[in-house]
Amino acid sequence: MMGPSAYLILSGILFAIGAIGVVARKNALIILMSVELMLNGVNVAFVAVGSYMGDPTGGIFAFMVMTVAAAEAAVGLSILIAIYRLKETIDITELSVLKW
Amino acid sequence: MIAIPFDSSQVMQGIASIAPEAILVCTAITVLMADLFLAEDGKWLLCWLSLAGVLAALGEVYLLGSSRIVGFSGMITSDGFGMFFSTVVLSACALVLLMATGWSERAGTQKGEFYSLILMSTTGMLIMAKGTDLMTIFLGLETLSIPIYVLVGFQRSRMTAIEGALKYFLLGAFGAAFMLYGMALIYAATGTTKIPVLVYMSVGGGMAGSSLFLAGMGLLLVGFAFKVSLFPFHMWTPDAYEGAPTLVTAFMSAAVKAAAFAALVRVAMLLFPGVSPAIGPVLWVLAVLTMTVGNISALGQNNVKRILAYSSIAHAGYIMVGLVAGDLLGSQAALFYLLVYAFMNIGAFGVLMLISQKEDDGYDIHNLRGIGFKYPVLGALLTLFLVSLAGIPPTGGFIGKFYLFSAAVKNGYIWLAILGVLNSAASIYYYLRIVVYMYFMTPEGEVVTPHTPPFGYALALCACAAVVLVLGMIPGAVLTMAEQSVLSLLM
Amino acid sequence: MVSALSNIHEYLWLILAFPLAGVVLNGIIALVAERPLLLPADGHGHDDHGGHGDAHGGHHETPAYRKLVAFIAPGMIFAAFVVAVLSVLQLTRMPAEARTVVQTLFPWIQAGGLSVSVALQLDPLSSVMILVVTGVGFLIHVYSVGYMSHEPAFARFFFYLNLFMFSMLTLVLGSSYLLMFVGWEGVGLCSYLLIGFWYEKDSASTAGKKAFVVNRVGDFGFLLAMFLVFWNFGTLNYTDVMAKIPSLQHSGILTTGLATAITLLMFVGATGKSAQIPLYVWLPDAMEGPTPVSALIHAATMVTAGVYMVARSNALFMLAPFTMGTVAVIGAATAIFAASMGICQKDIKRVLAYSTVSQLGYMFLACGVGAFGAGIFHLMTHAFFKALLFLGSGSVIHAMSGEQDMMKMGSLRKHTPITFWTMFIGTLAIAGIPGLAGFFSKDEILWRAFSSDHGSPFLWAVAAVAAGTTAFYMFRLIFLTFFGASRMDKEVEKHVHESPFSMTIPLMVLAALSICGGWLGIPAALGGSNYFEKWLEPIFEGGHKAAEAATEAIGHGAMAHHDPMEFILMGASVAVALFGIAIAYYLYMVRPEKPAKIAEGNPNLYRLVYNKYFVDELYEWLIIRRIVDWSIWLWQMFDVQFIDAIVNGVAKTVRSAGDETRKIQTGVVGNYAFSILLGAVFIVGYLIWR
Amino acid sequence: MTASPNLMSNILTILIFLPLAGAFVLFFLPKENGRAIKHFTLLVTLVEFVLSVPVLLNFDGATAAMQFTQKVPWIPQFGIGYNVGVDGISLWLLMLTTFIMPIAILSTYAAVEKHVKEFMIFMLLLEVGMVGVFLAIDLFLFYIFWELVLIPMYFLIGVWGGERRIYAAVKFFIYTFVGSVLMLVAILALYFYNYKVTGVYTTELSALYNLNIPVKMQFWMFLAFGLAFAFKVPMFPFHTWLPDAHVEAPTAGSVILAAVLLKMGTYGFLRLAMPLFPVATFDLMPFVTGLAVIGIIYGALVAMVQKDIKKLVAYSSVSHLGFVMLGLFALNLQGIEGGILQMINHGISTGALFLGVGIIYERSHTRQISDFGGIAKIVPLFTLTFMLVTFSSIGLPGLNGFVGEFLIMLGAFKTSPIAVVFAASGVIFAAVYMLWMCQRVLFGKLTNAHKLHLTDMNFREIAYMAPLVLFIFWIGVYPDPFLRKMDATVNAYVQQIHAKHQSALAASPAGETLLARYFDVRK
Repeated sequence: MMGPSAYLILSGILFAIGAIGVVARKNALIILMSVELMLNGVNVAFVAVGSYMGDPTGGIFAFMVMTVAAAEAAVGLSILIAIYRLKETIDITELSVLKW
Repeated sequence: MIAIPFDSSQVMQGIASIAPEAILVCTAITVLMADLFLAEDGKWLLCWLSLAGVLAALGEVYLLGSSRIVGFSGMITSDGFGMFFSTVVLSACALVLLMATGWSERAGTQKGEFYSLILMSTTGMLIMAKGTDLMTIFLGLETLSIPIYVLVGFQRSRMTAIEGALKYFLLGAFGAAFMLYGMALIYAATGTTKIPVLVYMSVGGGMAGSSLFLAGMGLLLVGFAFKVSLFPFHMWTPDAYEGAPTLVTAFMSAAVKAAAFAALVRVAMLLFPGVSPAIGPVLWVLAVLTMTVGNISALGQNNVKRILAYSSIAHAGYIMVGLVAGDLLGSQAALFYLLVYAFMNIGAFGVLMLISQKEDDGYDIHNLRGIGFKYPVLGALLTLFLVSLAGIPPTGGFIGKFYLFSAAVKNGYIWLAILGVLNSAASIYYYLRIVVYMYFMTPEGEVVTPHTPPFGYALALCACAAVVLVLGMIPGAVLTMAEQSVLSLLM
Repeated sequence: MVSALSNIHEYLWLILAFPLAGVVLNGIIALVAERPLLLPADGHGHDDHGGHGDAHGGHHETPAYRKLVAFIAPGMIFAAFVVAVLSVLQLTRMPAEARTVVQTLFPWIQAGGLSVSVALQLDPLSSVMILVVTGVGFLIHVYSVGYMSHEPAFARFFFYLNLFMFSMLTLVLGSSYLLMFVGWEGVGLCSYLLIGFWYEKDSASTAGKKAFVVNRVGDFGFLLAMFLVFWNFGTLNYTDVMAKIPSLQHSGILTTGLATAITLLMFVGATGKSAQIPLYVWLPDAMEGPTPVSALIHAATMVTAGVYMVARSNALFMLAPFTMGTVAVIGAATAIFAASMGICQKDIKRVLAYSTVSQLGYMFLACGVGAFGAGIFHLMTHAFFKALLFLGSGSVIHAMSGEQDMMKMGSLRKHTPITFWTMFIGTLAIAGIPGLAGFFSKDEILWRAFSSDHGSPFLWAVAAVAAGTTAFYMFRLIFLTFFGASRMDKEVEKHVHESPFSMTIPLMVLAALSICGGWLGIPAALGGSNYFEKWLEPIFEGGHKAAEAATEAIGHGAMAHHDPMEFILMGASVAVALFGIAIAYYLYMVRPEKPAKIAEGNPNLYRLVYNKYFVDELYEWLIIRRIVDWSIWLWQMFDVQFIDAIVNGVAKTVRSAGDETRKIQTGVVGNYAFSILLGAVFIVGYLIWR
Repeated sequence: MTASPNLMSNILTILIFLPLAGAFVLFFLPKENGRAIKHFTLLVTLVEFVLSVPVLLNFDGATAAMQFTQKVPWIPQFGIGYNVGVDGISLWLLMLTTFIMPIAILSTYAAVEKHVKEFMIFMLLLEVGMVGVFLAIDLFLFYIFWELVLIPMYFLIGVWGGERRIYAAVKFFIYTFVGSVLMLVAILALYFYNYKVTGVYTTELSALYNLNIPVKMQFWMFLAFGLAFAFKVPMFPFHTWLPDAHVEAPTAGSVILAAVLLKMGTYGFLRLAMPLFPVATFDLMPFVTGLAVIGIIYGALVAMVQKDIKKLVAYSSVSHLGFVMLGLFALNLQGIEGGILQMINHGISTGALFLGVGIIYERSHTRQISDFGGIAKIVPLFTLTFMLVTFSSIGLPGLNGFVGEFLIMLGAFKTSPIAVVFAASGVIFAAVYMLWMCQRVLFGKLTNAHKLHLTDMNFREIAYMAPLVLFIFWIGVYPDPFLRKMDATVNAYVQQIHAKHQSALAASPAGETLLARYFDVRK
């Protein structure tokens, strides 16, 4: 029988796409969304393994992740708004006063 | 579905195991409510209220003591180890709150949400320190992180603050994702997230052949490394520390780091031995690179806050030395060091907050010219904290480093110890540079006039100084405490 | 009191104590009474006393403290002299083989096997030395009272002078090499202080420093010799060292090689102190000091310390034929070399200085050929006549208001008769005219250079030529100074006067000694008993015995003294001396314009000799400049450019590395995330594919 | 001397902490009254000295054992104890420290005007560290005091120093700190080795002395310890911090630095590096001796061409400390006793030299040799004193320097005669550079009188120079009491390291080369 490896590969791909998105994109909002994509990749893995093993932990963990992601998104968006108010941009390359 | 029989004693145990956290959460909510009812000139009460909550939690921690209480089906464990870190975190929190009494007014943080965020974050830290399930650790991590993101950007009219918050937030989420994925892989490899079970499975190298498990451990490590700011996951640290309101910086550098290390030490002590041939070199390299990069980056820095940020990176590297050593002694050393570090770092920030007139430019090192002689007590205190950070006797910082490096030497990591001590010699330069400005340079124009600290603030500074000195001269009791807490971890 | 007199040797320490008391008293007077007077009133003085205190005219009421000094300083030396005479007298009453008295005062340096006490040793050798030192020293002290009477730093001068006496007596009375070294360095110190007495003159302070440093070069050898002695003999005391020689020879520890090493090193010390080639250069410059100092230190006493040391260690020297040869050759070479330099000098004191170097060469020649007794004998007679000559020259300079250039003198005979006659006697003595002190001692040396096992006709010839040269330049000095037409400045001529009694009486006493001093050692060949040689015999027989044990060579017979050759050589040397005098008479009395012509005729040769063969310049260029340049190079290139460059370079590199490292912190979140990603990939990659 | 037994049993602890108490009191005195602060500090240091005298008087010179010991567990978890004691090696260094402190304080009366209170606090803290280093007989305690000295000295140079004080202070600190942290690693290694062998965690020296450490380990540990001490001594080529530190430091700082701080390095060799690692000591002796000799000559040569008096004296210290090292590594009684005595001598003589330089610097505000000339005329008493000290420094017999140098060279001649040949040439150069300096400063024509504002030594200056002069003569003329107090200790010491070396040699294969012994390099 087919194990959860396919799901794991899918989750890996999702995670990688998200990670590359974070690295490559300049728009803070899209970066935030890429992070969400990574979290979704994680969720896929949890759920797949949980269901394969018949263990509820995976599912529970996924819910937790979703909850936390929601909270994170809320905070993140509010930060973005604050930034936009001050600088009228959310391009991260222009948000580099702090460096070195 | 499996029916779980209701067991009241288990519920009671569960409640007991999170009693301090519960106190903190209640306080947080109370503060938030009280804020609504307090007039502008009564807001100072919020701070003391929060402090009361923290002290109560601390009291509760000691009421629970080091006896082992497992709650929530093994998701959380209150034991000696937890007690030690609860002490560190709550002390840090208490110190920060004490300092807030003299700080919030002018920094614009005299608000209920500020305090409740601090309390919430502290709650997360306690959970993280006591979590015995990957899930609890993750929850704790997020509970501590999300309030911190907000706190960093609390002065949202300041560009640097909000920029720091954004960076910290984006990277924090990014780093958390890595940790989570690591947890997922571990779960995939073992089918469990309970640390005791994982220990059982991995002990003696039982899981060392599983790539999935190894990759999971690696990503887990990345997650922690991000939080404790190890190279190359440290890059957010200087920016976030510089941008954040200084009080928050102090809180982050002491408490967040302690909590993250608490979980890391737990994982390292329990799970790394099973994969030690693989993960040992990684830790070694991380430790060396972290302290080196942290130290040399600080050398040419002119912003004192940023200097201390880089210094905090370097200190993470030193603490890693204890984890590389990997034995009881190493972990004890790490624990001891985290305690000392919390006090000396908060102390240093505390003095700087008095001296600096405003955020950002206020922390330029040139502002320190002539402070030492004009304000001898402040100068002496800052010097003491810096000397301790540099690891020179007779301060706690020295004993801590001695302890860490002795663990390395004991386990044969002579070169690591040598690199470590050379690093601390290099670090002398930038710590002393601050002293140079305070004492050796003649001021150009007026010497800045520091703020007069209110009683609570002064008390906090004195407490920091006292602890740093006492740990430097009679560290015995705390050493025993660290020893026992690590032992309780292994039970 | 009776008991005290019955054994004066228990009071040997008084010989040191009296000068020391003088040091303390004069020092206190110098500090308390004199210092305030010397301080310029306005805080920065313009007082330019051109170097010679005696040149100042004007009589003031002598302050009481000066009278006190004038009493204490010579008085203390006289007291020491009396004790010395009494001690020696008692020594003469003792049986010859028991004439070694050691008085231990207190332990000095004791560490492990090393045990050196402050102890005094009176034996025939040191008895000669203390008599010469205290006797001549006393006379010179008396002379100085007059000579320095116009010197503002009167007490300081006698403070130094007494300190010198103390050190010199330590040197000769000390019972161990280490104590000798103490005196050795002590007299070096005093020499430094007294040469540089007029410290405002750059040339004086430079000369003082030069003397000290050159002496230190010699001391270097002395020190090493002591180390060798200690680690092989286990002691530094003379008596123990001498006593151990036979057993160590027997056990094979004391080989010829070791003896050669020890003695050569000692001789290095001696060349420094006694101004032999190659370390003689300091002595001519030392004439910057006041003239009594030149007489006392740089003629009569200190410079002979090297001879004393060699004589003291004769037992070791006799074991090292190579060293003996070296000593003889260096001595002879110095004798002729220095004499030749004396020919052209215009400064009256410099002539005497080179003469001293030359005469010291004779003494070493004597030692080198194994005639230690003759060396010491010459040491003594030389002390008399050379002190006399120096003091006489001082009297001349005093008369000439400080002028030292003989070309500006002449016809002084009429103005300063006592000075003239006494100096004339001294000159006759040094020239080796029969009957005077110098004749006996010098002839003894010449004869032994010829006849001894270690000697050779060549050494004799060199010494004889040197003797002729000596006669020549000494009479040149007399003729230029006291005879002929006056070449004095008019101003100076007006003030020319004979010196006071305090100066002339010592001259007369020394003149008498220069005549009679040699009679102690009239050789058997001339019908004398050579009492002097016999007196010293106990000291030197050990050396001969040791040498015999080492080489089984048959001792040179006492029959040598009846050799008719001795008379022939004696006659030859007298003839050479007379020849030298004759040339001097011809050149400076009969044809006074001739010397200048000769000089013009051989400009290069003249320049070479007049400039002392450019040895100073050579040393300066070859050694001093090199060392200074090297040091600057070391400092600038090694310390600053190399070590500090590394130190600062490391610091700078670390810091700039830090500045570069910080640059990866671009401030852009994407880059930070990339770094995290990269780190994660590396870690995971390593863990999986390790 | 009848001191109460109670006092005597605690005397060392009192000596260590009395200055600390003084500093503590000082912290609460009003800073305005500089005079009172100076008087108070002087009083504290004088009391300290007076208290140290009974230690000297009651010290039993007939035994090699540690005396007046006190032992209190301190960090029992690590086996670290507060162990203090004094023996024939440390006795005189203790006395030197307590003796030189009041003198240094007295020298600041006119020199230190700003931040008097802080200055004095640092001076007293410095004394705590110095006394502690010499009295500690626990490795960890030693290290604590060793490091403790750095901070006050850093401040003394950095705040009250000359123009380039910051550079000098930082250089001083980091230079010496780098050395000492490496020592820390070695201390840890030693500590765990001891645990491995004996099963006991301890840093007590008497226990560690009994270890038979494997030779290869000895080698590396000796290097680590040695480097720390070599930095401090300072030995060539680690000396470059010293001229900078000396030139920039205030007079009192220079005096302490030269008189005591440098001795901590040589003392460290004597107390730790040599007895703990005897085999390495013997094997590396040619190397250390070589460096010592190079230091002697190098220091002298470079001193000769200096233009700044203080720098000259600083380089002369490099040379003199080279002698001390030469003596210690003679590894025989004469050499070591000479080395210890020379530590004291150097403390007295060079301390006095720095005080002398300070005296004219205070008046003229220059230290350039070329600015002076002929000042003997206006400052005769100073000239007398300075010349005396000069001669003591260049080792004139009858003064203190000679006794030490002679014993050192005598001892070293036994073990490394060639080295002594070169070292003895240092004696010549010493005369050159010191006398040349004196000539240019004191003698010759008085050229710059109106610019220099020189006046002769005043009563206070005479008062602090006089004791130094007294000891210059005392040690020179009658060193016996000084040597007798160290005899037993040094004797036992020498025998012990020789015995340990012999037994180690017996254990190693015959004809083993050093490369083979330490690096497994076989032919």
